[in-house]
Amino acid sequence: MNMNVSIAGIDWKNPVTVASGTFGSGKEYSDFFDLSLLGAVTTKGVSFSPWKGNPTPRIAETCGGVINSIGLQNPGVEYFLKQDLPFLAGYNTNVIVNICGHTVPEYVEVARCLSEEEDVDYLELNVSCPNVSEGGIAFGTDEQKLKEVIADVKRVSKKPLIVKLSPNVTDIVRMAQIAESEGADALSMVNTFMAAKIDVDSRSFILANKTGGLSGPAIHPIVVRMVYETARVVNIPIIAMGGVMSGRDAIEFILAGATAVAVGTASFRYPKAARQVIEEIREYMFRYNVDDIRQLIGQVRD
Amino acid sequence: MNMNVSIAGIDWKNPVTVASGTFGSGKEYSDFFDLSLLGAVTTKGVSFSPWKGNPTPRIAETCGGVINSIGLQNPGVEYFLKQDLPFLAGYNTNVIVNICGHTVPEYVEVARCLSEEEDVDYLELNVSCPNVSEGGIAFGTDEQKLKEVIADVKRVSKKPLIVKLSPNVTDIVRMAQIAESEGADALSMVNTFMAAKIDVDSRSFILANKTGGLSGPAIHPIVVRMVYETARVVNIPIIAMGGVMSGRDAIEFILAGATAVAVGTASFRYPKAARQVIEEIREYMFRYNVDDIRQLIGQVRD
Amino acid sequence: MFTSKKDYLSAKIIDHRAMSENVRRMWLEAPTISTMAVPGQFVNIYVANRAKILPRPISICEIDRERGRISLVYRVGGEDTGTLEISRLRPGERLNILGPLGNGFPITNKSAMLVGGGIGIPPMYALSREIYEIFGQKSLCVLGYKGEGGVMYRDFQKMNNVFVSTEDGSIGTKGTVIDAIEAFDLEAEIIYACGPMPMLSEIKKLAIKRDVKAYVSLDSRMGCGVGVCLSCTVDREMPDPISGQDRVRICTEGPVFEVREVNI
Amino acid sequence: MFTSKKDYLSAKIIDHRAMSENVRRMWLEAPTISTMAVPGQFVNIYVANRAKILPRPISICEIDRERGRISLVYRVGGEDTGTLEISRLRPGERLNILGPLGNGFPITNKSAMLVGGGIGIPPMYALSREIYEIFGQKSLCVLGYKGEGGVMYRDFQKMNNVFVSTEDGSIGTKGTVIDAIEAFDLEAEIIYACGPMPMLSEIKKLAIKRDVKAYVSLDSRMGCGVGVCLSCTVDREMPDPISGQDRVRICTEGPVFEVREVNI
Ligand SMILES: Cc1cc2nc3c(=O)[nH]c(=O)nc-3n(C[C@H](O)[C@H](O)[C@H](O)COP(=O)(O)OP(=O)(O)OC[C@H]3O[C@@H](n4cnc5c(N)ncnc54)[C@H](O)[C@@H]3O)c2cc1C
Ligand SMILES: Cc1cc2nc3c(=O)[nH]c(=O)nc-3n(C[C@H](O)[C@H](O)[C@H](O)COP(=O)(O)OP(=O)(O)OC[C@H]3O[C@@H](n4cnc5c(N)ncnc54)[C@H](O)[C@@H]3O)c2cc1C
Ligand SMILES: Cc1cc2nc3c(=O)[nH]c(=O)nc-3n(C[C@H](O)[C@H](O)[C@H](O)COP(=O)(O)O)c2cc1C
Ligand SMILES: Cc1cc2nc3c(=O)[nH]c(=O)nc-3n(C[C@H](O)[C@H](O)[C@H](O)COP(=O)(O)O)c2cc1C
Ligand code: FES
Ligand code: FES
Repeated sequence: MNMNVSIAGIDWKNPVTVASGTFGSGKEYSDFFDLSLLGAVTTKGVSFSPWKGNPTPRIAETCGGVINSIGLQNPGVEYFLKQDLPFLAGYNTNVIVNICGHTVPEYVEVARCLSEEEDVDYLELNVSCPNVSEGGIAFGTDEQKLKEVIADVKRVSKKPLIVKLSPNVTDIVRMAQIAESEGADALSMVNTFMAAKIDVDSRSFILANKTGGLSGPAIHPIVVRMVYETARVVNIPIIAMGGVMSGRDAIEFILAGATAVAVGTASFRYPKAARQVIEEIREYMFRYNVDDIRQLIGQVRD
Repeated sequence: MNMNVSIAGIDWKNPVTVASGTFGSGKEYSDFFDLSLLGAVTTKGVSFSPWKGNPTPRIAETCGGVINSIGLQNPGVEYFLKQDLPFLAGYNTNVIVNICGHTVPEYVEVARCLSEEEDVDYLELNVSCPNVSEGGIAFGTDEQKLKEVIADVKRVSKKPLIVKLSPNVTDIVRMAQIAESEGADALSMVNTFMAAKIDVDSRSFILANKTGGLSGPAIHPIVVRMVYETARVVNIPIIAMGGVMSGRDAIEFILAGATAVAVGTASFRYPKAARQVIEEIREYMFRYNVDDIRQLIGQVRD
Repeated sequence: MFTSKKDYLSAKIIDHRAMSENVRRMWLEAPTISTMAVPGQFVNIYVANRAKILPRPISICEIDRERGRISLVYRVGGEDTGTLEISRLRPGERLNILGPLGNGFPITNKSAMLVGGGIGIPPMYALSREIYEIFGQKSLCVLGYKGEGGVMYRDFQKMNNVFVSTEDGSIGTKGTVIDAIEAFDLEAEIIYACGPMPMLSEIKKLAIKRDVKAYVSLDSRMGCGVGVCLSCTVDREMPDPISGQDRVRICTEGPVFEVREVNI
Repeated sequence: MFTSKKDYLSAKIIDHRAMSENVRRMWLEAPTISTMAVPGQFVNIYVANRAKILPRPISICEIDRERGRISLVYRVGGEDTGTLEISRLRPGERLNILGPLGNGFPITNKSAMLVGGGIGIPPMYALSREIYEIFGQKSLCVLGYKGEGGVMYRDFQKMNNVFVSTEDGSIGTKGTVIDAIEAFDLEAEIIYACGPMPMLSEIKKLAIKRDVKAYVSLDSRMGCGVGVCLSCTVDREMPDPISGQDRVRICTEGPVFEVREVNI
């Protein structure tokens, strides 16, 4: 049975990674299972200089969902290279480094640093960061800004570039096409949906930042639709994420056209969620006699 | 204790209506409670000529959500006026008639017919209908088309016009502003989110139409954010809908800035859901000594 | 004042046990429903978990009007299904239900053939009992199973002449219910059927060929079960002469239709 | 091979009962956790309902190492909360938990004052027992309640000198724990505290004024409980001398901090 997939010319032993920001730098969950079991590990967002993130509370629960406003707290790329990357390099898996910036030059700087590192396999461009030059509007919701940041990062990146799309747009297929034509080697779909929760007893937002990003099974059906629509028109592979809690959720994405999936919020509920998803995909393949996972990609009946 | 609100100059005895398409024409649920208890009744979508709707299956369940692709099956405005409206007129409540069309002239025709009717209190413009002249793209996701349909309907409508926004846009605040400037008297926020569900056993979409609209508690936090952002910039009242299952969900919308709320999918789970939401709002007001519901509108702490 | 003919209640579970590996029978205390219900009607079951919003429509299998109880026989789905959650409830616990819903089978004293396939078998049981109780008449019952271990076989035998088909041929005629009907040349003046859609289509052909009435109970994914959402509509063969409508709601005008009315 | 010091398990509920109207104590069979845990650590509880994704962090209240059990004392929230669902579980049923998490209180043989406010009281109980068992020493315990019917009061009295404050003055000193500390001029060489943030800020002031160490357990909304999500971070007073980090994770570097380390 083959679970191997290939993304931008690099082999994954199976189509499962973890979603940026839900797996720390990998250390913590390495207590629970062998990271070498994963197709790839995706790190939390790394920026050039350290970011403090948003005030707390930073997380809230909704029906089938989680809203977070971590605000990309991270100690910066230098710390990452010293403390986190060497740890990940010890595992037999691919390393996707998620990168963020407040301005295009910030993105470019961090991409340049990471490009020099042998142990980095891909850069994942998080375009949902607040664009400070444009008053906080995310790069990922503006066609022009999206083009610019991809083009500039692509120019310096020596690693395959995965562009992580924001779902908060009218036409995600168009954003995907822009990413493809600017040179993205793959797409991550999607980041979180802008949302808010109010505590009616105190009449205040639960998150200190008021709004945050919704993830979890609540969004899964919206993302299935987005992946399906996008996979039909782009020619680069899609890594799908949004509420993958089980192997079946992952298979839905793959049938819709994703080449791989990421397990995010599910890890908060069960530390071994990503490993379990891999096992459940294997069980599914076994039950239905699928001997190559690639036979499932995009194979939902039309 | 006052639960009265006023929308476009018409009084509602409380801020609760039902969401279009989830309450039929009112007859069915009138078996369960007195429709006169509602602030308003909202009918299913009415088009000029009869629409057949989409093939079945038309409904699917997701975690905290429901996807539907009814496709606006309805017997047309003539039937509505003969069979449904007289029934609703027998209740002491406001009647909001949800209207749809495949082309701008179709919208205009149905609006014109309904405008003549004394028993119609509002028209609610559903801009999520597939725009056949533009290849199925919904009116509500294209700024230019949105302007056009509102302006044209507004010209013939003798009733206050509620514009029901689609959430499938990058910037809903902008759509709301367009609606306001084209003369909308109120906003309904929001219609469903485009989504899909795949049955991994049969490898086919559950809905015959493949995609459909996601409603229910899964989307509530996204809509809370949209209502909050919009209420701060528009000066017309907002009727909020999306996953109101309880009085607390309704209060969240009101604190975020909605003047009223609609109960939709919740009725499928509990036929008296709308009545229960009214009771729970009343309990909340009682517990916190709120003697006028209007003291809560937009009052989330900033 | 607002007395609906549909009762929404939190019904106490009286008994709940497995009939086969993945089929369970549940007896519920539901006095009003048991008084009002007729065979072929169904109830909505609501899963306690708030994230599972839609009702599970389940046919009424037995109606014990004296003790105010109804039984439901249902198939337990796989991982993460609502019926799996329901299957874990124990006697004494409660379940929210709404019913009776839909129209039910029209009963006559004609000689009847009841055809059930798979999980379409339970609703035929209520019907066969009703026919027996009202007209003292045994029905011809044709039950189609996948293989051995099919449910309710013995229950039916008490008051019916029972024929069985199995896909694997382990008991009865190998093949479908239609194969059994043909093998034994079974005849009746009226047919009632519930089962998978291909079976119902075959019943339609048979009824037309034999020129007898056939009432079939249709399945559909449902949103509300009470007629408001239009999730469950099916094409009529001809528009309704009065309303002009060309689609009908399975939950309200059905689930039982004379086969010639609907486009199946 | 991958032996975590954190055990994820489906723990059997041994006992589960109300301590007051909305506070419950639950004993769980959790041998590995009971062996590893120290007072001040917590466990993640996962709600069975899949729509409630996040863990509920609950402090370990009692550790019965001999029988491999731990107890949790928790407040049951209102409508639709996870703790309400948890409160319905019966002995014999199981609950998914992960623990022990966090650092716990550092124990010394100094004379200790344990301050608990509201639902911050249970974790202090484990601590007071541990101090008593290890050093044979009674602690000064100051417990702050809303009013009468406060939980665990009697448990504490067995091995401690207990002082109580109530908001309504129904028992003990009227006011806060700080009022009780001042009223009775309570002194100790080390302070431990758990309770609402305003109380902890007051403890911080007191500790600085009196120049004693004070270890406080901080509350936070948590995403993971194991250090990956950064939901729970709090500002350090000074950046960590080694890593240079200016925020720490309550779930991992905490929940217990010496008050001078954190900006509260
Ligand atoms: C009128 C009527 C009577 C029925 N009577 C019976 C009966 O007596 N015994 C029995 O076992 N089954 C019966 N069914 C089918 C039963 O409703 C489904 O098997 C059940 O809803 C599946 O729910 P789940 O929780 O297992 O699946 P899930 O996958 O959790 O269901 C998700 C959603 O899909 C719907 N759904 C999934 N499969 C079906 C289906 N085959 N038909 C309709 N809805 C479906 C569910 O209602 C729910 O809304 C009947 C259906 C109808 C329409
Ligand atoms: C280290 C630590 C130890 C704790 N120990 C105890 C204890 O021993 N006993 C006890 O009763 N409580 C304790 N709490 C608080 C407890 O975690 C919350 O009361 C509980 O999570 C609320 O869950 P719910 O299901 O009632 O509320 P819901 O409203 O259903 O919770 C929704 C989400 O918000 C979170 N949440 C809500 N309120 C709080 C809060 N006050 N603190 C943290 N998260 C919250 C929940 O964890 C969940 O993720 C502790 C908290 C922490 C951080
Ligand atoms: C706590 C948290 C932190 C996240 N941080 C990042 C991040 O740093 N960079 C990024 O691109 N996405 C981030 N995300 C988004 C996830 O990577 C993922 O796109 C999203 O959560 C949807 O997947 P899920 O539903 O499986 O969690 C974060 C999500 C969560 C819940
Ligand atoms: C079955 C169904 C049918 C609907 N039909 C209509 C419709 O005819 N016109 C319309 O504007 N919205 C329609 N909607 C959208 C609802 O009115 C509402 O905007 C949406 O469901 C969100 O609210 P809820 O989560 O409370 O259901 C429909 C929704 C459902 C579930
Ligand atoms: S299920 Fe809603 S109309 Fe039939
Ligand atoms: S709760 Fe996730 S890092 Fe602390």
